[in-house]
Amino acid sequence: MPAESMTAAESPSQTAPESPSDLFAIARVNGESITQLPDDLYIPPDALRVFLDTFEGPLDLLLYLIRAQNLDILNIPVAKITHQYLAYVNVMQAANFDLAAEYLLMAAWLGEIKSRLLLPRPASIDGDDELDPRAELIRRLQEYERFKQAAEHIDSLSCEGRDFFVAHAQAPDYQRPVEPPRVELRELLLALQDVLSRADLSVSHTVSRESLSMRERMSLILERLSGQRFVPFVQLFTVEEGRLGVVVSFMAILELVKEGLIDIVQADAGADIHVRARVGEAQGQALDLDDTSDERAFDES
Amino acid sequence: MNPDELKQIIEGALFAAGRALSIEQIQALFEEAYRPDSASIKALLDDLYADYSERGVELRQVASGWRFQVRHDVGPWVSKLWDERPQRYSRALLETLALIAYRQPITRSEIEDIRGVAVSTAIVKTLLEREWVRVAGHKEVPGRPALFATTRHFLDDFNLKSLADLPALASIRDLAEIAADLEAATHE
Amino acid sequence: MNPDELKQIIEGALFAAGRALSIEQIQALFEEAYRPDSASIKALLDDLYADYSERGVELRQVASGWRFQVRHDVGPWVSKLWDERPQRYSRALLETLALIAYRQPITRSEIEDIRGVAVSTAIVKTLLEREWVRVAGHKEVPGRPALFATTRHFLDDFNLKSLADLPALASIRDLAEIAADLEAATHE
Repeated sequence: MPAESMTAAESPSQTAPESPSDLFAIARVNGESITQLPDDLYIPPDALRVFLDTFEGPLDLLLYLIRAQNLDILNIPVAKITHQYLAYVNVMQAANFDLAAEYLLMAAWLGEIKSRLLLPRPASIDGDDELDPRAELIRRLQEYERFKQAAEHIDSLSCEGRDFFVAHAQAPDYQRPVEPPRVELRELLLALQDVLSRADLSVSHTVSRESLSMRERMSLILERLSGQRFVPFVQLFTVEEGRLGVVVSFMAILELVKEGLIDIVQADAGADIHVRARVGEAQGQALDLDDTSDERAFDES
Repeated sequence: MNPDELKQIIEGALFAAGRALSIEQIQALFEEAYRPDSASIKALLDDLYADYSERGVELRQVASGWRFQVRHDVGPWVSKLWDERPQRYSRALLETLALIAYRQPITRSEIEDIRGVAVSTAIVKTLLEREWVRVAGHKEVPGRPALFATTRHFLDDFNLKSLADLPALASIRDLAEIAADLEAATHE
Repeated sequence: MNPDELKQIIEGALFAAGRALSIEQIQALFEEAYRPDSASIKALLDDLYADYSERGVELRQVASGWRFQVRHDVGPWVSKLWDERPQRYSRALLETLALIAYRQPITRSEIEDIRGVAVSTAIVKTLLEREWVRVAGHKEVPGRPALFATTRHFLDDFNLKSLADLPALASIRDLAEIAADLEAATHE
């Protein structure tokens, strides 16, 4: 610890601490331990806080000291700077601030540089001089200073919301129709493959190419029957489709009958046959849209 | 300060605010000694209104004052700025649609039997709204459940002439191959 | 669509966005079939620039595209719209930002090495929230620390077209030179 240390707390005590309270003493005045800063201290604690906040760290404090002394950064008198630096650190400590570890580290580093400068340097064998211990400190100071300047420059730039403003106007209240997702047939088939592999359909649910067109025809016939009560049987066939089309329609009608979806009515033998969809007492109540199944229509992505 | 400078300040303030400013709020921008009276501000607002009569934004008076707003008829383009990324349909929806396509007419509980899980209302609703699926009738069993079938719109959207163009289920073994064929066919 | 309508759409979009739009972003407002080429859009932007040469707002090109901003010389009046004086940023934040701007990509501990003091989490958070800084990746060292870089938004907010618009860092004398000087000094 340097002899020039400026506060009483850091100067080597002549006497060993006598009571536990001495351990927390920041000064001894007339043999009495002072553990709290007097309120009328000429530097109010708040001012010290401001002082500490003024520096952005140990390098910033060192730069300040060097500048305050108008010293050449390349020729720092390490001993002098070390003493001043420690004096500041001691002032901060005396004010009970939690000293950032960085400041103490810097103090230790300065001490190390000073001690190495005091020691005689061993003559080099290979002609490679040992680097001056101050060189690394200078490099870091220079490096820090250039970014400190860069920061000042950025602060001087005009900044949006402070120095200039982006112009904007109320957006139009136009509601864009939401584009529904596009689906490729490939996706549909992949989905189907999943169902098929889950529910082994090979036995009970085999659907062939033919039955698919029959299924389509079943839907079409149901649709045609939905509006009217009775439709003449013959109107369900389109002659232009040819034999195959007629067969498909016929099979579709038979399947609809089998599934109980339509009724075929003939008033008398030889009379026209009529077909109608089976109509219950109420329409549409089966499309129950009130359940709370949690399966989603959309992926969350 | 001349009227042109005054107008530029009002114009800049209205655009910087991005909301309506009242005449009092505009007056408050100026030191008291140089504060224009409300009549001059009103006159300059009228000027600005005329300046922007043929532009993509317009000056409008609303309850709380004057504001610039984007002209309504460019809305369809401008609103694209906030387009959300298109969503994707869930696997559950695609499975339901595939089953309706292959097994129509089919009830919801029949779909559930095959899929092994319940079909949510949201999915049915989405398919109906998308007009890929319609209610083709009701099955005469207790509850009269709706029978779902695909629509012409579904065929159009999937580039199919008829359901018969869908690959037969029996042949869905090498699906990747089929999908590739289909893609080649639709891109011809 | 005639050029006047096109210009109104671009104008409306720029004002509605309230941020810079690139030519690609402007093109994306139009359906593919009616999409103007970038040269036509550039020509209309030049038109708009001229239209606004005498107004309270001006069209400016910044890093991420074109935007309307309030003319600089009406700024003092316009800033009165907001009661609080716009905040000044702390030196700690500005130094951190400077290091990220000049040394990107850079980790937090590399910043701390140069500044000689810890970088607070609050500062990093502020920079990320302001969208001036983003995590550009992770350094492949133990702990995989985040690598920070500046954003286009940072350039926009400081009216820079590119990082090259920042002034060059002060020169630093190299170590050998310093060592030689020191050598000379200590042997005097």
